[in-house]
Amino acid sequence: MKFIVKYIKDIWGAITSLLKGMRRTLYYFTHHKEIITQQYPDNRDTLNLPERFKGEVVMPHDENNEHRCTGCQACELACPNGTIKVIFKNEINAEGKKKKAIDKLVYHLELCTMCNLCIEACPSDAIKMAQTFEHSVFDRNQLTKILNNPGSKIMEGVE
Amino acid sequence: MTNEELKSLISGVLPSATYEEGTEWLTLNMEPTEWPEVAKKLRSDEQLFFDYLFCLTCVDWKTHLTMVYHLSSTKHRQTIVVKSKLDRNKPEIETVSNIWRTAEFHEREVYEMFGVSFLNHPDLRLLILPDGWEGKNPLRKDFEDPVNMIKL
Amino acid sequence: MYRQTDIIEDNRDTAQGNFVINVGPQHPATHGVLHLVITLNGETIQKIEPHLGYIHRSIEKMCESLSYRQFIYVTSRMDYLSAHINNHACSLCVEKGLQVEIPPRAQVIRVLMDELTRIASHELWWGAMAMDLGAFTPFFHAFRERETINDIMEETCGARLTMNYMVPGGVMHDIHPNFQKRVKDFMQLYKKKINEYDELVTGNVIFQNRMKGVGVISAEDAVSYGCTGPVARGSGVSSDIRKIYPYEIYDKLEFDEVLETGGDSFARYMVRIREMQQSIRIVEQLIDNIPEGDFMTKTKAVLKLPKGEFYSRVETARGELGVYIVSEGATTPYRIKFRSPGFSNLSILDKMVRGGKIGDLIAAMGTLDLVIPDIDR
Amino acid sequence: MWSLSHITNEIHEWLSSTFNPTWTLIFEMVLAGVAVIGLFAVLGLVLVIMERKVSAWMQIRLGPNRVGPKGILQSTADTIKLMVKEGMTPSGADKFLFNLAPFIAMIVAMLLMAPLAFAKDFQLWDLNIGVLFVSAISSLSVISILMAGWASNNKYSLLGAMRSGAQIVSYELSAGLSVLSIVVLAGSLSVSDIINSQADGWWIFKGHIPAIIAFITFIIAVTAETNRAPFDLAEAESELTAGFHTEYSGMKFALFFLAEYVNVFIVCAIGATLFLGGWMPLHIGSWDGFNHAMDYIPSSIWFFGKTFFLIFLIMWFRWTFPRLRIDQLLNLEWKYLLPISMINLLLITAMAILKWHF
Repeated sequence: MKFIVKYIKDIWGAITSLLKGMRRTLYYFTHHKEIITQQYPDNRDTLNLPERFKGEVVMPHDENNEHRCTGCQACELACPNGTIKVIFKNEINAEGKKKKAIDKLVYHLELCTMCNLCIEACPSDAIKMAQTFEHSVFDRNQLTKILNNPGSKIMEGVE
Repeated sequence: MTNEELKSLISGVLPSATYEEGTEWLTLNMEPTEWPEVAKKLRSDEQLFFDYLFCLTCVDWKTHLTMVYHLSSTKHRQTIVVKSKLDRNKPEIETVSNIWRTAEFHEREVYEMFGVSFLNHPDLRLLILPDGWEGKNPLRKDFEDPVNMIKL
Repeated sequence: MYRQTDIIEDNRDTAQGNFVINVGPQHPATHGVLHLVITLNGETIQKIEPHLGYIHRSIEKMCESLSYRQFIYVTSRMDYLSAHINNHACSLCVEKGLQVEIPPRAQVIRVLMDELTRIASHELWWGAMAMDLGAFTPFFHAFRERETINDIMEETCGARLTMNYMVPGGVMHDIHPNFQKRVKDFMQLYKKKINEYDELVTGNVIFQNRMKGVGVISAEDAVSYGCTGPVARGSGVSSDIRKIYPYEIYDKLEFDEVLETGGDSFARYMVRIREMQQSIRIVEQLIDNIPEGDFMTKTKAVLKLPKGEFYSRVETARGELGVYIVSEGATTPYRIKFRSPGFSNLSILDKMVRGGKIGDLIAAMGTLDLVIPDIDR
Repeated sequence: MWSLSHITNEIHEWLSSTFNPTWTLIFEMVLAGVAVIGLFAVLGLVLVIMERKVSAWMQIRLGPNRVGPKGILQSTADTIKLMVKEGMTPSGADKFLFNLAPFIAMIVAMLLMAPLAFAKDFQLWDLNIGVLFVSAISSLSVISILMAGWASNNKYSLLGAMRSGAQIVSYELSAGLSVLSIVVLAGSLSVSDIINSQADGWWIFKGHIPAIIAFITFIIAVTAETNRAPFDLAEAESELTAGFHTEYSGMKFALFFLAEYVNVFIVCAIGATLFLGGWMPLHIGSWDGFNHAMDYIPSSIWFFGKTFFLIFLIMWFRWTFPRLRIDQLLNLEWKYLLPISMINLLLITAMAILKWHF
């Protein structure tokens, strides 16, 4: 007798536990407001990435095509992967003195791990992280970028 | 338990042990030949009862290899480090996988990474490296791999 | 020099009427490139042999050529589900060597991030566990909550998975102004949803039958095999580093070490479920009490650890992570060893499922919560 | 009133008046065959998209929504993809059996359509042992699975096939017993007689609790018989990667896939016929006004409505429950379902003899 009571109790417990789960899935089946899918390429315009998002390293330029990079190579040293290479040129400034300035700041996006160490290392805030994330290209060479604009020069007063 | 108390306790059990100074945890040095005896004592002594081997590794000092065992007790909560110098050309040490079963995997890792052969290990073969790996030990300091290692 | 593959053994096994199947390196239940060679007799498992190394990147060797600031980002790639905690362990170890104290604000932020990571990691495990057992729906439900945490992380740390947020000396940024509010919102959501987990999975009779009595680990075995984290605690072994060897401010916090005595898959399952609630408890205590002040101590531009050996232990979502740095006084570590929880936990797999069915293997392996990059490093 | 039987009658009359009886029969057979294949394809497409939508909504997702309006052409696109895909045969496989297996699966599913009554007087073959025919043929589906699993020369496939063999053979019993309980109540094996016996109410209502128990057993047993989760051990994605059809690709895989869905449709149609009155509208005893109102809804809508409700039920199971282990699966059958359905059959027999049902 005890056995039969236990048998029936087992079945009853099993069925109620299963019904609980089914109630939960039925709730979601009927409540479409709970759907959390983001329709990514369609919602590109409304996509808000937080300002700290680490997408790629960029060098901001002002309206006079001037940047803040002194070419101190702190970023190059800080980078664990050799992502950044600074190439120098000699420039003659207003007083006619020779001055070392950056020619190209080469950035290999394909090597970058977005660790943010270069940004932390930069003493003059010349580089920052951009919020772009759609990096795929058809040719790998396009991932090697030159961060300073052509013809740009260093901003006044940045040492 | 402080390191000093532990030291006196271990000295009672293992009178021949030598210690390193200035370390966070009590550090024992011993010869590879004594290791199985020492390990058994450390594990079985009621006062010590080091039943948990939480780290087993090796360091390549270019002149010799050092096996490093980090032991801890789940009963008394004390920790010690045991070190043993091995000959770099023919590194051999007794396995402890019969005392602490976790050593079986860790010793296999050290075996392929440093080339230390563990005597009487039940299943000493490659775990991580691919089959057909030729006798180079990746974590030794003189290891060079021109294809996969890119020097910056 | 090395003993070669086990083809000979395989032949011996098949002669006895057994047969060998390869689970992995690509298999839905291994959650990565784990390769298990399983000897079966019918459906009964005779032997399991893990073959590792499919994504071994030799992080330990890599770290030997990276400076103390640089090597931290690599560790995010070990156990990518608790990237914060890995970074934390490395930062702790470097700080131990440098003998710097980090400001209280940074400590609180670190602990908060750790606990949120732990919830996110267990959340993912919960979904994947249910999926291993054939229920697909919980996976998506788990991701709903996990996504909220990822969004919070993204806002403060700038990345969702490999944050590189904890650095020697503190944390990289201060918390985002929205952080506190969003964490509170998340906790509201989470408390509402936690009952659903019980309805959908925990209370389900099929689930319980699949989990109970499967993959039993005795307390002695758990210690001997070096199991840590929920795997050991499911067998009643107290192994929570946060309690035993407290780091940061864990000794000042109120939380319980979750212990279950069953030792089976269900016990390990319950440990993780209850651990999520303990993490919520910790977050609740801290979220309104973040002290003001610096989030970073000033450290030198180039870090140099003194000659010696440093070891730090932290509790990740999977168990004890040990970072062992041998320094020769240079700017790079001489030798670095990561004692990863997954590697030790994996070693007990053979012992715990021998004699079970293939279905048991999946149920038991799921509760080990293996992350393959953590095993392969 | 407009109904499907009018159309068939008109076609029959037109054919009879144009051709001699032999040709009429041949044309009608060809028409029926084309109709079955057409229904087969349409059902496959509809059920796949239905499953994907049901699962998506239960999993708080949107589901397919790119191909066609609201994604309803997704399964068509998938079919086209599968058709142009290369149908590979592994080198170690038994080529003949390997290629034969998907067709057997499909033929079995097609045969099962014969005795189904889709609407009033709309049935391919009203044979007098209709229910027995269905039980007999549906057990053949295990042959195709065993064949596929063995011929693939893959250990995963073999394991899946062996599991499936044990499973289908055992669950056949309780499915048969619960079908039998309705046969006892209706007093006939013919599908049309069973439906007609429900003119004053469906068996699930007329048969008190034993009929409900029989219905639940039936649903569980047929879920297992069609290898659907939580009894999908033959496929068991997380254990055996894809079970018996691991090595299949392209159209051969599609045929297995299609056969699975059509099998689900057929067992649900049988369930609807036996327990929910088939095409019979909802009638309650002697409430003539109500019964009359219900008759205005076409009988084919009743049939498909009931069937799709049962299909939804089976999909609902799939997206809620975890999978059983092989020994638990057999335990469930031999320790729970079989004894229960045996006792239940006794109760129903007693009820039928004593005329206790409505």
